[in-house]
Amino acid sequence: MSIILSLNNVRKNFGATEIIRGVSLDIKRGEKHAIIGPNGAGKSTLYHLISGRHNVTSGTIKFKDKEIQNKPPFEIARLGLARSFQVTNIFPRLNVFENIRCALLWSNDYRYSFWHLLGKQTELNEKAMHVLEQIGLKDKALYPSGELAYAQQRALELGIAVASDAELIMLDEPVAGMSHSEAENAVELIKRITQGKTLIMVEHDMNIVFDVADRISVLVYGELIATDEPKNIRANQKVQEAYLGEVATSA
Amino acid sequence: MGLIKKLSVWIGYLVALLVAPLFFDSILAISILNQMTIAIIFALSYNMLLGQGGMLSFGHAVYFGLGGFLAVHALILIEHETVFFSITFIPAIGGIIGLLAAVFIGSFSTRKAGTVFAMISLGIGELVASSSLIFSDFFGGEAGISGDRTFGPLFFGFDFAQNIEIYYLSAVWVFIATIFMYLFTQTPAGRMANAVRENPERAEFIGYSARKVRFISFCASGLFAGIAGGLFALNYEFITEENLNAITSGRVLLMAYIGGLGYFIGPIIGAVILTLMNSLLSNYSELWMLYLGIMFLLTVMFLPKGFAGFIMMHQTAWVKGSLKQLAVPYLITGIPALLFSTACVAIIEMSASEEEVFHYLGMELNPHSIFTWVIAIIIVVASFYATRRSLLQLANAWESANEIPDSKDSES
Amino acid sequence: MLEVFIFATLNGLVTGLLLFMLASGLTLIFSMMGVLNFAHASFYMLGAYFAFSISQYIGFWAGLIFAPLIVGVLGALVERYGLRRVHKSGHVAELVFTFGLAFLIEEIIQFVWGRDTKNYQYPDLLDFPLFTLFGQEFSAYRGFMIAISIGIFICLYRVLTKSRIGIIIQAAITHPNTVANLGHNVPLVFMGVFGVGTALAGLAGVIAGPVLTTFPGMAAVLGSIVFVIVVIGGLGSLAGAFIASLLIGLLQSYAIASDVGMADFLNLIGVSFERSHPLNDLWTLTLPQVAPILPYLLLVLVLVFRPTGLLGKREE
Amino acid sequence: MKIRIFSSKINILLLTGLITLGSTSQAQEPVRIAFMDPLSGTFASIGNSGLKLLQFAADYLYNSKGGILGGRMIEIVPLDNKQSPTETQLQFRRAISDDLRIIFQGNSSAVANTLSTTISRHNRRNPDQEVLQINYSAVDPILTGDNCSFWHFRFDAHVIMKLNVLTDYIAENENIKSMYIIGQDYSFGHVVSETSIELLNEKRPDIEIVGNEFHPIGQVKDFTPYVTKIVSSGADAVITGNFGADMVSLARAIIDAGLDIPIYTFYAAYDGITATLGEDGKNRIRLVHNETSNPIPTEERKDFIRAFKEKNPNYDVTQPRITNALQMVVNAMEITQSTNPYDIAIALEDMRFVTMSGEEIWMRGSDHQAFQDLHVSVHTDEGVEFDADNSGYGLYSEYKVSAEDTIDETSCNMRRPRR
Repeated sequence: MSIILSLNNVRKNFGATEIIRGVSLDIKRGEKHAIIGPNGAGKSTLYHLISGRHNVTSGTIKFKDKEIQNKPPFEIARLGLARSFQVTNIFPRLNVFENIRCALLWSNDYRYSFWHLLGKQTELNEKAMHVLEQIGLKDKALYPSGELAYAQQRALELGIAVASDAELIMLDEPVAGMSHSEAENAVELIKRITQGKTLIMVEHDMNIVFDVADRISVLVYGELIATDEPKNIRANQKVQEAYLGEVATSA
Repeated sequence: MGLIKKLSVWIGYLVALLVAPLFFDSILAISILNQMTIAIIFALSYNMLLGQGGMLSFGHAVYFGLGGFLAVHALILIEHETVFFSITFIPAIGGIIGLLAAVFIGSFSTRKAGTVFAMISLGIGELVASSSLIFSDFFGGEAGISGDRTFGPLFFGFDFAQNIEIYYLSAVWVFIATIFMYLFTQTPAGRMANAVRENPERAEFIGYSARKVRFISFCASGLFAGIAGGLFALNYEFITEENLNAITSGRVLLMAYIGGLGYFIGPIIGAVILTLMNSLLSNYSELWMLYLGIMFLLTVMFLPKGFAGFIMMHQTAWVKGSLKQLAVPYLITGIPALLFSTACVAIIEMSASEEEVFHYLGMELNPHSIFTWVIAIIIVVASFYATRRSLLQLANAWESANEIPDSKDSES
Repeated sequence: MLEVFIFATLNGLVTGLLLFMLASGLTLIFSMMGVLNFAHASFYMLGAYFAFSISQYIGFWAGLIFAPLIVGVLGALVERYGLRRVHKSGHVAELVFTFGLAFLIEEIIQFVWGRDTKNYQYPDLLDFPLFTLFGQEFSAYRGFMIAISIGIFICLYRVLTKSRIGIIIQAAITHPNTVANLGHNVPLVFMGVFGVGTALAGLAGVIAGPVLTTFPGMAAVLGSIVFVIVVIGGLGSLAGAFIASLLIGLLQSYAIASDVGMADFLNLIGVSFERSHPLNDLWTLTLPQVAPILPYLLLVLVLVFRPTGLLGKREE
Repeated sequence: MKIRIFSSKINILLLTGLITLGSTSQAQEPVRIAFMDPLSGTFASIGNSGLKLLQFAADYLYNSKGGILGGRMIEIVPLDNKQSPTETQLQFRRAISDDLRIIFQGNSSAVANTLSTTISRHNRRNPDQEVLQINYSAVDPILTGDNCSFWHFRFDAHVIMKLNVLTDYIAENENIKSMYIIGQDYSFGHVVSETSIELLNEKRPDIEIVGNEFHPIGQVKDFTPYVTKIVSSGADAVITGNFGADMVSLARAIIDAGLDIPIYTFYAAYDGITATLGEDGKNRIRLVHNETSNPIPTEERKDFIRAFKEKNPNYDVTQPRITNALQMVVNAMEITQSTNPYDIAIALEDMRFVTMSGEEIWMRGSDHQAFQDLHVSVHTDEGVEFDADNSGYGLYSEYKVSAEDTIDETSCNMRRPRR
């Protein structure tokens, strides 16, 4: 399997504090990769570095063999890297359908067009409806997205991330704050819609992680202490000490 | 919404534009209609920035004014026979200049929205307005520059000497401009402008540069502001510094806001209302600006979505067919409220009046008599009390008229 | 040349400190509540007019004390019954509200006090030259203005750094969303800050009225400049506002004092133009001519190259 | 205030209920004259005082004596142009709509220019609807020079004429060896500066121009920095064309700096300015104007002012030329027995008219510029019978130039309508 995303000794400082301390990681094309770690380990920061929200202090990030560190988010997104957010991040006053359609525009090559009328783009609109169907929001299509229930907003969040048909999808705690049954549905949804794509996921719920992931990386205090298959991670001594010990003390 | 229904709105708009001067046919009315056409394009172009793009500008008059100045210069060139084309295309010249100015200024001002954008627009506005006074060769100083629209080739036999001819020309331009501005909202660039307004960060993660999306809206807005400026030049045949300074910028903000930012039709309503007030109110009272200020504050406080929002509020009841349930409650509140405002106006006018006899609504009041004052104050207090009391029944009526779980519609 | 420099510096100080009195209140309001208070200079104007009326009946000193209080109370009322209501409709609505308020206050002032210039004089007590330098007097009243402004700055600084409420306010300025979590009555704090901010503006009006002329346009002359200062200084930074106030005061003062123009520059590089040149207006431009618009130029440049302002920590 | 907006049928329906018309049923239709000046907004005080004067003059001189043209009353219709050229255009259309054919207008040369251009154009396009502009105050020379119009008459001296008088007066003062010129950065300020330098060079080549400064109009907070420059330049006197708040602030700053030099001005009186300058301005401020305020030469004029003050205690007779203009226009109507603008214009040309003060005004036919005695007056409380702003201070004439000495050449090349 080829490497789709490759981090090489990535570092990030905020002022004097080093948040990410030399992370190197290769993600294989088509795998489902989970990143776990205690609170404050730098998981979200790592996401922000990869997706272009923050600039790296040093190191390189390659996506499909192109260096993408310190590039603006939209350029990275155009290469085929989509992400979701831990805190719901949608277009609240647009309706659900518009949210999804906006997410589809660039990948369907509409760019900054002001000569296409969206109402007439049958194919595009069908695609958007299809995504809505997948995330189960078809009947809410014309609803202002800001007024959806929480779980529905999370589904929409997911929908925006996957709509563009990106090769690499990064999800940041997709089921955080959901009830058990909602989370189960969400996991099914994630599995369904990321079929055949590369997935990176940050998640706290270990059941979900071990259920979904092909490989797992453990991030502790800005360092990757292990990357391996789930069963090896479970057995890994360092992980046990650093990560599960942390959970134990914080509980 | 069916195609027919959509089309019928546009046809209605066109018909309204075309028949208006048949009903309002005095010279003054034509002049007010002309003002409205200019204001409508200008306010709609402003709404592209603020309403649709989330960019608060304090310097939108720059594009209007620059477009207008170049348009007048074009008129002068036509008069001197340096160039030869019909003056019906003058608004296009204004538009091109507005666009060019927007391309230049937008290249650095659209990087951020919010306060930064607002303050840059304020600074640019002041700079351009001040410079226009300093560079008096081009801008004509405080007297401005003037041209004559009757030169150049005739347009199907019209020389546009009369204002009514200019009105029909303006109406055509307004109609076309409105269509294009509406269509813009239906394009990827227009829709992404909404998305960037809502959440610029997320827009970047779905592949769009927020800055570039803003830039495109900004340029489109400059283009249409310039067209409005060009129409102004044709209508008045002159233009001065005041057409690109902060007062004009402020006025367009008021129009768009009072009309309702969230609705495409809002700025049109705002433009019509403000133009009417500006032209008519000033004849009844020297204090009209005071009333305008009060009315404006009340609108901001009680109709945050503007007049368009107020009308749209009744959509549910209208769909439900319960609108007439509201008629009586509205009257019960409306009559004392009207009485209250009339009495307040009377008091304000009386205290400003220096005359012996004071004419008000067909009555002759004596502002020096305590009696008059006591009566007025009693009316104010009583009507205020009545209005307050009636609000509850209005609220109840409103509740019952809108009872059915409202079917949330997308914003237009 | 020396005397021009000294007096330009003094004049710049007077203007700068006066601007700071307005800018300090505006920064507080702006940073905490996110409200670009367009009507801030209108409260300054109200201060001058109230003080004028009070000085007619009681005297200047009573005006100095009571006028800012009245203005502060008015400001608090505006916050309580106007702004707070508009707050839920968002920042643009708030801003448009203050925009309309500025307009309305100007109209009300014309309605109540009339449109002509008011004969608002400073007290006889301060009607003497503080010192005379190179044949030019520096009036005691201007000295008094400097003293009051510096006094206010010191008070404000002490309150903000030493007192409990000051610390809450500081926290609110830099982290506007988190203060509610501290368990404080945020609406009350907002009302208080708005009241104090407008009272400061009122005080500035009281002391500026006699020298800068009390007339209905006095707010418009200052209005947007104060904005410019707050933004140049940087959101959430009182120190930034202080520096920007002095910077703009001095910048304008020096620019007026200078005699430099485009022509000098062109001579320097050996270019000259005919008077009839189409761009004659540009070649004959002088620095004093453009002095009052320099702040706007500065504003645009600062925002383009440093959107957070000089000392700003926050990005909006 | 009758306004026609809607077509006539709706008009009647709507307006009969809404507006109380000032027209108590008159046997004959009144002669309606428009007064177009700022009546609201920043510049409203000057417009309102002009309106009061015009209304009073019409009542006092004509309406109370049975009207004109055999019993027709004069009705003054106020039109608020907010001193904005754009608004002027709108109000002009309102005037046409309302069939007002004579428009009094004075404030701001920019507005006067706009109005003049608009009227010429309108009259050319609508020969049956001609309109006459009575300019009582706008002083830009171009209005009776390069841009002169058959439909425009000016009853005030233009700025070059005024400066001629002012520099004559300055030239007589041997103590003045240096002059500082400061003004608002717009056309009037520039004309004042250029003409002053030219005339002083001619009349007193020994006077050194030590400063020539422009500041943006209405944007200066504090004039002290400018005064610092005046002090360090060592100027013996100052000329300024400033008006309104810019005038007051400048004068106050000069006084505050302890600078005891004369200030020569155009607009430093009335509308609160005299009261604000008060004792500080005494014998320092001088201005050039027509028709002296003190001493008043004739009882007729004294009576007029007293009657005006009685009716309008808070206003002054600030612009006597309004009265002169009205009298001359009425005179022209009486001569021709017509209210047609063209007839009035022809009759006004080369009319000679003696004002209430006993001064003769000549309206030159070739450019429609009026000539009359001009005065330089000082701001003082001595010998002031008629004060300004009820302050005890007022203007006292120190120097007078008779009408024939103010006549200059004109560059006007008038296009006359063909009849």
